[in-house]
Amino acid sequence: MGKDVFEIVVNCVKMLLIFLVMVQLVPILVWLERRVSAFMQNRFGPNRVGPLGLIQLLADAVKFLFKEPFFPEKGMAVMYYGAPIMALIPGALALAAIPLGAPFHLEQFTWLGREWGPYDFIMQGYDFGVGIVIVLGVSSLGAYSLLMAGWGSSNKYSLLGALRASAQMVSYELALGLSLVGILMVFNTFSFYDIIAQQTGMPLTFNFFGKVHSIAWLPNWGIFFNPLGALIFFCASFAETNRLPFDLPEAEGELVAGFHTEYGGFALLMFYIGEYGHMMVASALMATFYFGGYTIPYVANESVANWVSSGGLATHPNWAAFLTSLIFFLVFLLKVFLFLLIYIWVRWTLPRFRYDQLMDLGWKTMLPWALFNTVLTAVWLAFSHRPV
Amino acid sequence: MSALLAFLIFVGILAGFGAFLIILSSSLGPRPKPNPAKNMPYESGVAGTETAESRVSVKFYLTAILFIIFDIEIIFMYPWALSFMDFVKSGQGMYILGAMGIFIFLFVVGLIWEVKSKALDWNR
Amino acid sequence: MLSSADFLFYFLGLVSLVFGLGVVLFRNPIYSALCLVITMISVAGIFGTLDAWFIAGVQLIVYAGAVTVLFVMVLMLFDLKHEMKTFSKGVIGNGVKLAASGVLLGMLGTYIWATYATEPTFKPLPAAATSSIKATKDLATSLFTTYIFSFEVIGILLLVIAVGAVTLSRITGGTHHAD
Amino acid sequence: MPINPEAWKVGLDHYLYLSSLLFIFGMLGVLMRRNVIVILMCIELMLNAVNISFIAFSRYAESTNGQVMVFFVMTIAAAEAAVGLALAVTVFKKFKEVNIRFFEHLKG
Repeated sequence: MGKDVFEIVVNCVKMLLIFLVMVQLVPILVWLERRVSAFMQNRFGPNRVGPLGLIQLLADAVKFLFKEPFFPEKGMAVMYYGAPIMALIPGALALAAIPLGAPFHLEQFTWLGREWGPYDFIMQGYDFGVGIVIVLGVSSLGAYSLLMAGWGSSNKYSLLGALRASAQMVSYELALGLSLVGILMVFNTFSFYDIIAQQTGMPLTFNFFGKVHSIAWLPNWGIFFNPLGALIFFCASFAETNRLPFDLPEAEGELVAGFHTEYGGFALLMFYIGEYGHMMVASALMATFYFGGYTIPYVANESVANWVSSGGLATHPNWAAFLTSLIFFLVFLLKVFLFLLIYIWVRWTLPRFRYDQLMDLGWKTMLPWALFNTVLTAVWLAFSHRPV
Repeated sequence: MSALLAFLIFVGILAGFGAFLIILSSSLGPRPKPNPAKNMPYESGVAGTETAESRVSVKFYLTAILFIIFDIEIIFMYPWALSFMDFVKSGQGMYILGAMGIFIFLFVVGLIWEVKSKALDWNR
Repeated sequence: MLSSADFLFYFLGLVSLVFGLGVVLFRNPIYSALCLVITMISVAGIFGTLDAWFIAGVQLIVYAGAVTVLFVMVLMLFDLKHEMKTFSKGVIGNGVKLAASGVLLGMLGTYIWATYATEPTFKPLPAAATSSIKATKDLATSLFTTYIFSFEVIGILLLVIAVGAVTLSRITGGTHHAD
Repeated sequence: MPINPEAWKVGLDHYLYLSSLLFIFGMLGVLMRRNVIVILMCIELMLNAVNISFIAFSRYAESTNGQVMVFFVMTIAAAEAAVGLALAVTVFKKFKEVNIRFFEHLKG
């Protein structure tokens, strides 16, 4: 975790901050969802409690806390109470593995009468070299919270809902995994930092069958190298998070609320935190792979650093370094919010799939198209980067 | 190594936070007043006839089996994606394309057979 | 003092052994399936302590995220009320089995004790490869150069299983009814 | 003979002890349990123990052959689990009971 006390403390604080980012973003997202859906349906949405209804979510959370604790008759305690905890874990673990901002370097500085050596911090929970494989592995654990909830509440229909939801989540994981193979081939690396480094600054340049073309007015983002993969990844991530138009397991008549029918109080809220966590992970991956991560499209990272230090904002170079990575963090947050907005927007526009249509779409259209995209990228790369 | 330590500490924080929330929410509310009608699993008003473990359509496990098989084929594509450009740049582009072509051909044959054998059809 | 790498190994090893034993000892198969999930995750962690990050990720995706989900799903589909007795009966049979594993454990125990009573040949961990990306690239290139043949055989094997598992689940044969 | 105080420093043989212990637990499970699914789970446990020793040897011998071998062991293990469970389901459908004793009736 670090060489000396300062680094360990900062790493632990960073860990807590990332966890708080996820837990605090959920109320904002729920508020945003209710406001945006209200706006779309030409009504107001929560605006009574606090300015613009922002405190509404705090009121809901407190109300949820004081509900009567309910335990189904023949339910299994370990599974019933374990499911909400298991719902929290995969989303947060995956989010902490994705870089939220540029790493920054602190020179030697004196503080509290002691000399603190130079440090290198990354705006990220923990950095495994092969980031994407760990993120996919951890987010594939999400199916267990559904199965445990369905089985623990010993209700026949919630078990059916849980099986349907996990079968859907499992089969769309295939398309999710396969759609990333194309973009990984283009970037030729697994680590997030190399991927983002290859997408910074210069306008779009690509090698098409030997000749290098460059389009000045397009940024060098991943989506232009692999548009089909981006589309499949984004649609499959809808199904991963059980959001509309793929939320059939929670919507059918007799399934009522699917796997979390028997839950009330804060456990229900924890399932929502899990769902929004998966949504944030999918939007963060979308932004990192296809839209240049935390970098500003045409501006190289160094020019942002120079702008901050020259702008007189920060006197000490350490503060300048910290401020530049803060700017990158805000840019990344803006991109993630754009995708979250699209999630909410799609929820209130598209009708819901029937279950066999939903499974057919997953197995018979998304998977073949993702495979086609992989083969297409392979052939294009093989013929254009040939050593002539 | 320190990344793994951070990972485990984070799992500890999450599990602790979740358990704290569960304990808090079950201790704060009014004392649970068990009453038979409320404790029955919610079947939208209809009295449940059998317990949860009764017969449920066995179609789901077939999806899980096929998921495992195709997931492994995708896992084999990750190292291919990583070393693809190195092979192409060192002049072995056709070799790697051929090797993976056979693998993807088998993948497609398996997928087509699954579709044709109606293993994945949900008649509901 | 215990360095962080050693602590990680002992912690993950303990978790995987305890929950590995849980898989065997739990009467209700659903709880043993959940213990299997935790064992798989801790084994992925042990791969992490050995700097094999790509294999740890693949272990999480394949084992923890696919195979054990199939186990839990199939267990949920079965009617578990009248579960037969979980452990095999028969005094002689059990006696032989327990004796065999007792002998194995004994051999392992004496071996550990014998080596560590004298001077252990402690081989320090060699320096990790430059970066985990480079290590994964070496793995990938060796997979496609020296092991290309077995890679294709694995492709054929997966096709055979895809066909086999589906036809297996459709046979309605069987000669006798339940005795 | 006192145990050497330096023994707790983790070396290659610590990984081998862990993997052999896990293997013995898996073997015990396969021998003792009667439910087919739990037997398949214990086989997965034994295969994981083998994977740990593969990776430990590949790490200390600084070669990637061990990791490629783990790749193939994982494929075989997943294939074995898939086919084994398909068999178990057919037995369950036929005899409403999942017990290793019924497997010899499965012909045709």
